[in-house]
Amino acid sequence: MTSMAHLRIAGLTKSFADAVALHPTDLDVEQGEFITLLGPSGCGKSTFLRMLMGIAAPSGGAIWLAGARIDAMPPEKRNIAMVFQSYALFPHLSVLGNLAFGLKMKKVPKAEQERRIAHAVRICNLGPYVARMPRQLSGGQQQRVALARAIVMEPDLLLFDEPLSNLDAKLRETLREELLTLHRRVGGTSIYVTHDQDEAMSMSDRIVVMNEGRVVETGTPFDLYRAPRSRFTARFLGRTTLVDALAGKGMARLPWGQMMPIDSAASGPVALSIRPEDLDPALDPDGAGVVTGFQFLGSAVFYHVLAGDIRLTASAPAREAPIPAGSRVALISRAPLHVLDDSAGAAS
Amino acid sequence: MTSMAHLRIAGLTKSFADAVALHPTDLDVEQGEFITLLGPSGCGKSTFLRMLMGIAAPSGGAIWLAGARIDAMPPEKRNIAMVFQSYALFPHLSVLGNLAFGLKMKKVPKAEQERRIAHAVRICNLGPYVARMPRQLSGGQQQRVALARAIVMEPDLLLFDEPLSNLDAKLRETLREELLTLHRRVGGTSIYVTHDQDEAMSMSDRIVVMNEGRVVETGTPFDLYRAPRSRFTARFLGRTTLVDALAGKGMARLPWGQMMPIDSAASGPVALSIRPEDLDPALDPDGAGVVTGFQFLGSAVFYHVLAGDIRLTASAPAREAPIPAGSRVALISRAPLHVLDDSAGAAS
Amino acid sequence: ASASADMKPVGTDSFNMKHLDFDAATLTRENFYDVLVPVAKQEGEVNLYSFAASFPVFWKEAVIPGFEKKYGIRVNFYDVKEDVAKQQLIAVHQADQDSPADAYFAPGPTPAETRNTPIIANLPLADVLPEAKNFDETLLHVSFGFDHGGTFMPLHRDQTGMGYNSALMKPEEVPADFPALLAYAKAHPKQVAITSPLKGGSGENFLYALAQSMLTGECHDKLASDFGWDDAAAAEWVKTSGCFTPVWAYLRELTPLVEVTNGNADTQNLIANNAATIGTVWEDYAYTFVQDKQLPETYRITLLANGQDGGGDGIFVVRNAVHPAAAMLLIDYAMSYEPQFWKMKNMASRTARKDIAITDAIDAKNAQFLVPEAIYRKYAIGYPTVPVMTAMRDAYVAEIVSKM
Amino acid sequence: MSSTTARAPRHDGWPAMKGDQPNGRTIALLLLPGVGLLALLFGIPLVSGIFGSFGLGMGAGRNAGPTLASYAKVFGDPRYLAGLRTTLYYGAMAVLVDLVVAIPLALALGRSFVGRKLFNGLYKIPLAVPGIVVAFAMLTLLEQGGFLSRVLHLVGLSLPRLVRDPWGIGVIAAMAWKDIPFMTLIIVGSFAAVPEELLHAARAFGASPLRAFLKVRLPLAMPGITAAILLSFIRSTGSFVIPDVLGASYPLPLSVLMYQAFRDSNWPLVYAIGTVLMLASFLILLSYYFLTARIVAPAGGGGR
Amino acid sequence: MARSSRIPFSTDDSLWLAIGLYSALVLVIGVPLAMIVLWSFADGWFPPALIPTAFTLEHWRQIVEDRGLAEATLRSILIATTVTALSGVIALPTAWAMARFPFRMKRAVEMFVLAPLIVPGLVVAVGVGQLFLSLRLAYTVPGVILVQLIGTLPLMIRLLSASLGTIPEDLLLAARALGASPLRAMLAVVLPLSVPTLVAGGLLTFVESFQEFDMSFIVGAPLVETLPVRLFFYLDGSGIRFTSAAVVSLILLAPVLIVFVLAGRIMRDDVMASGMGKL
Ligand SMILES: Nc1ncnc2c1ncn2[C@@H]1O[C@H](COP(=O)(O)OP(=O)(O)OP(=O)(O)O)[C@@H](O)[C@H]1O
Ligand SMILES: Nc1ncnc2c1ncn2[C@@H]1O[C@H](COP(=O)(O)OP(=O)(O)OP(=O)(O)O)[C@@H](O)[C@H]1O
Ligand SMILES: NCCCCNCCCN
Ligand SMILES: [Mg+2]
Ligand SMILES: [Mg+2]
Repeated sequence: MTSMAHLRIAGLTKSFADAVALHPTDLDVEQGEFITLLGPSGCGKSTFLRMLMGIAAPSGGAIWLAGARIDAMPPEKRNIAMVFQSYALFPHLSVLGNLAFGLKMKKVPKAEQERRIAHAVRICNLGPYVARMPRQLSGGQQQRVALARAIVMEPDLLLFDEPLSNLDAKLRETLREELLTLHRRVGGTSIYVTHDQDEAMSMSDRIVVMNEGRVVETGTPFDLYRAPRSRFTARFLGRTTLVDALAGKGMARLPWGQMMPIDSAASGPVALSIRPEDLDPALDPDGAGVVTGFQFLGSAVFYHVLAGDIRLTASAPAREAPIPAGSRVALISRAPLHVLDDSAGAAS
Repeated sequence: MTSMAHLRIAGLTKSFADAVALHPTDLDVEQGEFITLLGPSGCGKSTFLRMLMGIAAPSGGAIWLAGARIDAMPPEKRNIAMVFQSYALFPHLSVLGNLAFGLKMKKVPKAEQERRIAHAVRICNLGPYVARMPRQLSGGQQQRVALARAIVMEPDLLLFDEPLSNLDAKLRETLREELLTLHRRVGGTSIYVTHDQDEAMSMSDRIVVMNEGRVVETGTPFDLYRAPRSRFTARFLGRTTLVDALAGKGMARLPWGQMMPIDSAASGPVALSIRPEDLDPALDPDGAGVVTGFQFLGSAVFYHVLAGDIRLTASAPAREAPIPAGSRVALISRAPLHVLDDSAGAAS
Repeated sequence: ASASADMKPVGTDSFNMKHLDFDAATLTRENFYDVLVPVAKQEGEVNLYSFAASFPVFWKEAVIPGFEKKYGIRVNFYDVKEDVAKQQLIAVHQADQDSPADAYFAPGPTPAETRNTPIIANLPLADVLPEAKNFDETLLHVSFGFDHGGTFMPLHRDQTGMGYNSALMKPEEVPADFPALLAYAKAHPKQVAITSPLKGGSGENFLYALAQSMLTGECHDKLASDFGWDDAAAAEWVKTSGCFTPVWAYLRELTPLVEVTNGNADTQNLIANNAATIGTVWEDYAYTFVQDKQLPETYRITLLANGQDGGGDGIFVVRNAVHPAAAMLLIDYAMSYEPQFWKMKNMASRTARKDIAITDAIDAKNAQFLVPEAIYRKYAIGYPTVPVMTAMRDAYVAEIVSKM
Repeated sequence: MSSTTARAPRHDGWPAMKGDQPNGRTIALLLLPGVGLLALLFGIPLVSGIFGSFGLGMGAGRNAGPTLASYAKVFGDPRYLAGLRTTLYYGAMAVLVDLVVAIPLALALGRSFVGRKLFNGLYKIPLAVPGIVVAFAMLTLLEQGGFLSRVLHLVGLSLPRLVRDPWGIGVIAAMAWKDIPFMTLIIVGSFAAVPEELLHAARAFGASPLRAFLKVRLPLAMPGITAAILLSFIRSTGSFVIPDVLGASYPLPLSVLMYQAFRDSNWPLVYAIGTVLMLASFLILLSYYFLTARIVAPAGGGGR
Repeated sequence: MARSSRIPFSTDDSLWLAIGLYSALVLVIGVPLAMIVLWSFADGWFPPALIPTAFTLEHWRQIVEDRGLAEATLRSILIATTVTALSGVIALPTAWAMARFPFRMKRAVEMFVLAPLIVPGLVVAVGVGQLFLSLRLAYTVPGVILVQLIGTLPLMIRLLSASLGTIPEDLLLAARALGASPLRAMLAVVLPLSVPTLVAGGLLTFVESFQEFDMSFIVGAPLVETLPVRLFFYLDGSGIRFTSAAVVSLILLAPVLIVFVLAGRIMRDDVMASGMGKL
């Protein structure tokens, strides 16, 4: 008998009266993994999490966690904790009350409760706030309380439902790193839901890309970004220009006539995903493209370039002054372009 | 008599009973400019906008718009329109009702109303939605209605108070570009408030960086990013590592011993702002730094590097697999490092 | 008072009327219609208040149509709650304003109750209304032991008694007097319904009748005939004289055995539901219930020996009435033969007219629901005075109710 | 809550150009129609009533005061003391019954069931039924020999005394009948204001459905529920006609005693009883403020 | 942006719950009301009969033929409508100030506004009667309207100030920014947004006004006679006759029930709950 994954999901599905929120889905997660579910709003991410948590009933399928089948258990029997998008801190309880809530419910002995809370307070830096009420905390602090409340449960599985999406840009970035550090320190298994690609890429061991109730693709951030199989993944994860090209012998002819190396031996019509950093725009009066505009992002400049009738984006480091709009540029290939799995077709 | 700026603000200030929200501030804005006010929460950005709009009374100073002094006028007399963070669409009026509201208030003739609304509906792509109620629109559509409602007023000045901060990441990016395109098409003068550095950098002609009720620095995005004068600007706009160094002859000795070129002829102790893209980490068993972690962002990888006792960030393009944590790297200077104006001191 | 004597205000030197549009001083029974009819027609209308639950039908069927036809004067009829109306009129007069009502059919104790805050016009109606000459002279001047000087006309005579369901009680079981009632209650706990003396007239009167039968000698004389009481003195006497000891002793024994109800209707409903076999009732009110099929045909009424109280309610011109002439005409009309006969026939409302006997109006079948004439003649008695009655109710609370 | 640190406090109301807070005169002018009218129509009579309870200003010839006689009666006479007790008893019991019915009903209304919309309208009917009609309906229903006892008689059962009974069962039932929809309405609203996510969180952290209700939903809905309790209590204590028709003839609640004093034109006593009733309500109101000051409003933090 | 994500534990329409609730409704509300209807037609209903042994229209005839009834009904509707409209108009500015401005003694003002809910009507009624006599408002329709406002304003102010407090500041600023003067912003934005509250408060006010007896009688009767003043007499506790009382109850209830049925569709529970849910 082969050993089973820490979390195994088989054929999990959820239909509502009027729609299918999640088509049958399989997923294995190993102990200690940090998995992200990434997809646009309404694609079924929360539904997925809620079924894991037990606060929504699956329409079909099975879930095993740490060797036991859990899909028919009520939430309070599962050893899973969750950090909610709105934090869902109990407003009538102090930070300490919030942290102790779950332990009391599970009748953890007093001494053990204290030990675990002290531990969580320490790693989440909540020392000064334990006596405060949630409304007396900033968003970031609330977020840490929500996390600590989950950690004290020492759950087999930790779920996050867009825990950062209510925060502002600068804070979001800071907490992202903090969260990851905590995950490493605690060493648990986590499933994290987001629709923010940066968040997904910078945090996850693996990303599960979802769309319209289906898993589109699963892989490490690097693989999904550099070598997505589907158009959807290519487009949802970072910027890309999708073009049709004619391939052969490791090269492809692009619509504006240039030949460039590709990462596949395919021949015939193919769909390419061109990342901005794949092409280097260089001032050249005979170049194939014209700069129509640019977007300065500090570390890099994104140029909108019209090549033939294709509008594409190419980036350059922003160490010197940007190339002005209207300039003609040559597009120099920096790396082999990626060929998508989907058979070619209008890459709209 | 010299010609006056389209919008001139002189000594504008606002105090509340318990605090000064805006210290005396001067600002000139030219016709057609897109200016961003950027700063952390509570720095006085909204207060500034509200005084321009006339919905908060200045404690001092003067405002001229299109040649007329307006600071004592009630809001309904000023020819200024505003897009609110919450959109502030009237929930009881249809899209059309919202668009017509201001025109009716200003008693614009019927035919003219229709012309302007048709124009705004066209450029904001609202055709299919004119009959809907605001609650039947998605966030992005609501945002466009709020904008159209401002555009129909044909204002001398268009104000935006964090109009994108309520939206999710992917949509925020799309709308950012849409908004800018619209600004260009309409050709008006705009002041845009945000605390999102990417937004400020990618949209503005000029950025006004604010902190604690004061303007810290004003300049183009490129200048402010590459050559900030103050630590605050350097840190708030993009990532940076601030270090103390000893300068002389266009070079500086960094804390971990390396010499690197700088962009100033200063000599003696200086404070440097090192952008991640200024340093190229290259695998090198004898290198000065050790990679402690990295963050994959698709187009680039940010490496956390420990050099001496300085933790800094250096970025590399993400075309090949990232350098694993623990590797020793050499830090290669890609461009002269920037010397801050502030006299040196602990660059915490 | 002679029929031709000039009319004088009762009690004071002047009439307490702001709108006397005729010379009241020269009014007599003889010139009554000649003087008042033209003035009343001028006034054009009259506002009538009426308090009693069973009376709207009387006004609407027996008085108003005939009156309006006869004089062409419109009657605006208003049902009122007695306590609210009384307070309204007191307030009006304290503010020295015109009265909203011209004539008011009010509870019998009203003249006594309002003697300090007069709301009754001091017109000696007894002396000038032509119809008054057919009425019992005492009842024209005294209501509930209070001599109001002929300002309050006895429109309706009533009688309390013990109503019972003859289907549930053999004739010999029907208690004949207070001791028998107590014995019956002991044998049939909770089958006797006594209206709370605090909630309705039939219960109050049960209390008074009990006192009138139990008090003897000097005590009884003081209860029945000494009309010089003021409130405080009456209270003092009831509380401290010791005269009432047997009354309280009786009630202390009886009360736990009976159902004390919240009103006359409440008592009657218990009888109708077979939840009580016998209870305190108003003769006329129970009669109305029988006609309305809310009491069974087997319902009967009797009086306890040694007497049960009866009295009446009256009508008066309201002080500062705006239509005094019309009001006087209306009162006169309501006292005339036809309406009084109709009232007796349909409502078992007895009359103070000397020319109508109960047997004239009511047939044998309906007479079953009235107090048999022989018993009535023997046991119907009048009330103690108003101050003593009030004092007895308070004492009842102190002695009985709060000790249960 | 949408952002990290506390956002700038907003201006309230109109941003006037002459400074950001509207001045006192503007506020006074806005308050005037409502508060002014109440001051005139309600304040003056109220004050004269309170004076009246000391026998002051009772009109010519009736000015008996200043005297504490009426209060002495209310607090000295066993009848009135018992009245005060009865008032509090009826009020408390009615509220108790209200709660026992309204809380489960509010929970049921939060779920979906066939015909929910219609039910939602129908259960509120008693709100529109005058007290006297309620009393009348209950009397015909609960009285000995009334409808209910006739029905029970068919199956050989007999009804305990429900009207004029020493425990005031009929009175309490009628008061509760009239007040339950009111209570339910408020509790439904208070429950709905508790974010569902908090209940999910409670379940996620190991609470059974019952415990999630007791530990999270109930405490968070408490400010609304206590307000409902308070208002129902006040309505019950003021109710006159229901105890008058359905209650035992002794002891009578203060409301009925006050009406009797009114009947006897004993104005100082009417006003004294009224003042005592008012004070009782007021004390309860104050203790409400005191208690709820400690309970967090659900809208505070943690919500969205 | 807060996206609402609600997944109920059970999404199925529960049939047994519906059966339970509706049975309870029929027993608890239906049966007492049925008593009233039956009594209004009863011609003899003695034990052990479960329904009247005979029926008659006589009780209805007696009361409906009352010549002032139609007039009093119309007058009551007129008065209740006016009271409702005035309550809204008077409460709006006051509620606005209470909801949106800080001012000294706010707590005290709030409590004062609530006080009429606490103070027994009798204590006020006679004082008002005296006052109105001297103001020449006694026995006038305006007098009755004013006295009823005492009872209806507190509720309306409460409800409105709770709901006005939730109108986002930004909406008002937006209206100003789009050229509306403060007054026009009030009319064009605040008023329409208060409609659900005005409807809920208005219905309750209408019901309360339509049924008010004591104060209306003291101030208005007899010249201004409302329907309850005309009919409550039949309901006098000590002299009650079930038959006519039943007819009167139904006449008083009918319009109010109609209003409630209509209201069921437009009245939002949350409005009522928010107004009364926190004092
Ligand atoms: N209770 C429900 N009844 C019907 N449909 C529902 C219900 N809950 C969710 N859905 C639908 O199921 C789909 C998936 O919803 P879900 O909340 O899982 O999306 P999500 O990926 O979490 O989106 P977001 O990023 O906006 O949170 C959506 O189309 C949604 O409308
Ligand atoms: N009505 C007020 N009374 C007192 N202080 C105020 C008031 N309004 C704003 N302030 C204070 O003025 C300062 C500036 O507030 P402002 O709203 O302009 O900040 P902001 O830059 O727009 O912040 P954010 O990014 O959070 O919107 C803050 O410290 C705030 O607390
Ligand atoms: N308290 C008033 C006593 C007079 C009662 N009269 C009753 C008449 C019933 N028809
Ligand atoms: Mg979701
Ligand atoms: Mg702001």
